[in-house]
Amino acid sequence: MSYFSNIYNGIKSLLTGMGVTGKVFLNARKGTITQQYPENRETLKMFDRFRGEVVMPHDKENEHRCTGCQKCEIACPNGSIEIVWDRVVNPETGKKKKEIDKFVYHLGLCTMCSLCIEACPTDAIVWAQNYENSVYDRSYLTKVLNQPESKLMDGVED
Amino acid sequence: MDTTTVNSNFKSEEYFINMGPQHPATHGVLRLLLTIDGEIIKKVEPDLGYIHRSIEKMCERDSYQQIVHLTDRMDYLSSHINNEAVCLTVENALELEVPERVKVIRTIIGELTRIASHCLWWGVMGMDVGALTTYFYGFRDREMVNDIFEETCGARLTMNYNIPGGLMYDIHPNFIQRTKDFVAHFKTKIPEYDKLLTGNVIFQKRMKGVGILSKEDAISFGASGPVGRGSGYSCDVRKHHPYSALNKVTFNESLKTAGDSLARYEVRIMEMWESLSIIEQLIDNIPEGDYKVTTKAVIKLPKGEYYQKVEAARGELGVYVISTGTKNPYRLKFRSPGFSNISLLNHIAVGGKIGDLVASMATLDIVVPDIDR
Amino acid sequence: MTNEALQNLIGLWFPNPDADKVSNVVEITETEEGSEETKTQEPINPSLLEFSEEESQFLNILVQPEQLHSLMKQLKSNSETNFDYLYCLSGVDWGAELGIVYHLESTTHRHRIVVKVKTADREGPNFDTVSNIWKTADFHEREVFDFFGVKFNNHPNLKYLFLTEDWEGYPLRKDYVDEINMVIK
Amino acid sequence: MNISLGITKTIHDWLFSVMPEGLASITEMVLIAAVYLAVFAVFGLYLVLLERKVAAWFQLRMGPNRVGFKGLLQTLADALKLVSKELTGTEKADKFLYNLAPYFVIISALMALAVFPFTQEFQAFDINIGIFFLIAISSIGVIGILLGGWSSNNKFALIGAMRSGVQTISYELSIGLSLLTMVLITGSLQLSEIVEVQKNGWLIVQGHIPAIIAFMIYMIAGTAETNRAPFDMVEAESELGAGFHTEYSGMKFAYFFLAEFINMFIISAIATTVFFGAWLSPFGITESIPWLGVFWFLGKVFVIVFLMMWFRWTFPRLRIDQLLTLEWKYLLPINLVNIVVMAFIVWQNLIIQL
Repeated sequence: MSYFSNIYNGIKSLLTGMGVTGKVFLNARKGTITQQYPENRETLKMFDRFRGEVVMPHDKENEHRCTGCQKCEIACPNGSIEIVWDRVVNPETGKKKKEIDKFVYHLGLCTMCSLCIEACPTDAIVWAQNYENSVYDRSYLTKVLNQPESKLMDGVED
Repeated sequence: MDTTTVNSNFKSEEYFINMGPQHPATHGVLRLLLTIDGEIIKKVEPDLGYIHRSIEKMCERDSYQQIVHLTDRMDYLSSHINNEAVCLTVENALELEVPERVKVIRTIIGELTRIASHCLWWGVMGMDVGALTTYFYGFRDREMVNDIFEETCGARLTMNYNIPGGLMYDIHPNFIQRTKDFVAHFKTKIPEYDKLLTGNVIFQKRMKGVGILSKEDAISFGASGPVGRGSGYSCDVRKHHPYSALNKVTFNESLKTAGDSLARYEVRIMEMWESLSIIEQLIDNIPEGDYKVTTKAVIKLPKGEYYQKVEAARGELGVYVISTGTKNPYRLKFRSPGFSNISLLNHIAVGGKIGDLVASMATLDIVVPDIDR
Repeated sequence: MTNEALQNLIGLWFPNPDADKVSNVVEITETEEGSEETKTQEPINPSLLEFSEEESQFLNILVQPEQLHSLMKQLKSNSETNFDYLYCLSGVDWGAELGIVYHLESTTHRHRIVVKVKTADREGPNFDTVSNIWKTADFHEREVFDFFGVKFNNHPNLKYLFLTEDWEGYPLRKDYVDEINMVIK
Repeated sequence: MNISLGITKTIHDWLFSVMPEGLASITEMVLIAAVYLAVFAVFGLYLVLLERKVAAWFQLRMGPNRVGFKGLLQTLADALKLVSKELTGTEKADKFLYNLAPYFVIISALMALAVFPFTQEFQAFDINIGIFFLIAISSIGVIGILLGGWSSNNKFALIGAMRSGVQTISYELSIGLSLLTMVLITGSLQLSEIVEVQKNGWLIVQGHIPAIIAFMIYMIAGTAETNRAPFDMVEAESELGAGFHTEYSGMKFAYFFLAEFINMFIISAIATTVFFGAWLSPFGITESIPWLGVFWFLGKVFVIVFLMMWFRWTFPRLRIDQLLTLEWKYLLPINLVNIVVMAFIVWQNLIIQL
């Protein structure tokens, strides 16, 4: 007898399974979970905290907030950040002050761990929410974050 | 030439076959050296190390904050729990008391991670036994968890949300609502999983009585997580050595005594329910407070040895730190669940068919970077 | 069982044959000159095992390589200790010495213990395998063999698990250098 | 409204008027074969597209939608790619058999198409042992699979081929017996006559309970015969990688792939002819408008094809021993009993005639 109940239960379980997929099939039009990626670039918005790449925001006067303290460089586990700095004599006060020459960021080495941004005392670097980081050559992944001719914002001290 | 790996004392009817390192069922770059007689498995020998990065050696040169992000890359499906393990080790060593808020959030995200990991496992499990559709259903629900992570932690997989002393940021304002939505959504989906796969007669036949692991063997092989609990071995670290906010919640340890593939499968399904219940107990009661305690910029652990274990999605993850009082650990060992679990593959697969090997391997829930740290 | 109880129990398994002799010698010196009483303050270890709880959460046992296997066997089989779960087996390079650290737990009594074994022989270190006591040690010992070059006597299948056959050196030892693959900060 | 059939008639008359009779009939055969080949190659490609779309809809996806309008040209593009691809193979393969195998598979699949009655007149080859011919032809395909798996000098392929041999030989029994059950009603193996009998109602209605059981067995065995999930032991992606065609690439792989889909069509078409009255529609519409019969026939075929796809995208795969258990312990005994029941029904004339 269990021979036939096996068959009955077996077929029943198979039909239950088909019911689940069948329901999805009928709702296929609105149930789609995939995204049409390159077409939906306009509507595809990352969350504010999304870790795309490290950038250094500049204001209108081409000023950034990086003092060149190198805390991010030390915090980085992979050596993705290199800061080339110089001591420059401030003409007004006459004091020597550390100033960045180049803030080099190797996106190719970065693991998006956010330790540099946590370490930054002046919030000079932040996460950008871009997600299309592929380039044709590895050398493009090495970026200089401070814009040419940019200056340290007034009043920013670490 | 890899001549030594081929066993020379073959019987005439046996043959050798290389499963992997590129094979759909090995979930990554795992290589299995199989000795087969027709369809019957005679011997399975895992060959590991294809993606070994020597994280333990890297940890010896990194500071404790930096170590955390390396653990994301071990068992990437339970990255938050791995992070938590390191952070707990450091906090215990420093005798640092983290705020209640941090503990609760850590536990919620940890359980969400477990659900996400089990969702993926469920999808892949179905795929390994031939039901390709499960993969997408598992991913649909996992995607919701990943969105929660992305909103709060900034990344979907390698989150690095924990830091020694607390969390990197506070939770996102939407976090609670989204988590509640997910819990409500997922409660309707687990029964669907059961209908589609668990109850299916073919699936039951494939899993029942396959890959049997007795309780004694489970303990002896150091099996942990659902693999151990499927054999009736009570090994839930959350029960026996509760950490974070886990001592404030009530949950049942999912146990099955059969020890076969179906038992391991069912334990994971039960764990998803338990995780949901843990989240439900905590999500409305996140205490107010700081999201971290400030530690020194350079963390130096006092001289000594520290061991911390947590229940990752795959089982018991242990962090063993030997400190000499400097800012780097002298030696750091990760006891990863996958490594112990893979060692019992030969034990449970021998005597079965090739299909059984694939099915039992899927129930071990192998993540290769976890084995190949 | 508490750590103290464990120490008293396990310590009795391997009595130090020199323990009586040494204490006698000390007694003689004590009677001859009072100024050397400070020496007698040092407790003489009645066991071949060294116990310590310093700098660790657990009771640490330092065992000589010769006694390792019999100690481990007894730790598992004795019904009072019953350490049936080897949850972590780590190789450690202590600089001068190489060693293995075994973390053990009992699934019945839920007590934990750490067993350590060391050798100063860095060229050909070898210990007895425990893979016939805990099956999980099979793979863990192969891992240690890979990365520390420690040989395990009587191991059923001791060959490289992670590394390729022709790998030179033992990567997790402190004196390992690989200028190409290792990034040193 | 005899447009399509009118053309064939005209060509037939013209051929016989310009050539001697023997040459003309050979030319006509070649022409018909070429037309069938072209039509069903494209048809097979669209079946692949349908499969992919249906799979996508089962899996919360969209499926191919980039090439052409709504992705309609996707599989044509794939075919072009496969044609232009380099043919690679293993070093120590048995070259002759290795190259022969795909043709075995595709030719046996295409040959079976000849006997289907798409309408009353649109049937290339109305042989009087139609069903027998179909069963015979469809079992030749497995030889191609065995050859391919064995000759490509790959252990995964060999396991796949051996599984295929075991599977096809077992399930042929069920296919044959379940069709035989229906032949008891018709009393003829000729497909046109089987259709003729069904003017009194589909055979699945005429034969009621045993016919429904026979249909269920036929569907299970038919799915197994085409090596589709849940019986895709031969390919068993997660176990054997790609199974018997692991070492094939380019067009040779495409033959295997196409053959699988044409086989699926064949299995569904047999089911349509034997169980669901082929091109026969209610109220005799397709008798008065014959070209509509083709679409009516294809419509029925697609319903069954869809059913097979539904199976594939829902069920897990069986294990090889369970596959044989299912056949020898369940399907075969049921089938044998079923055939006796059917004989009894025919004898007692308990058939439902509409």
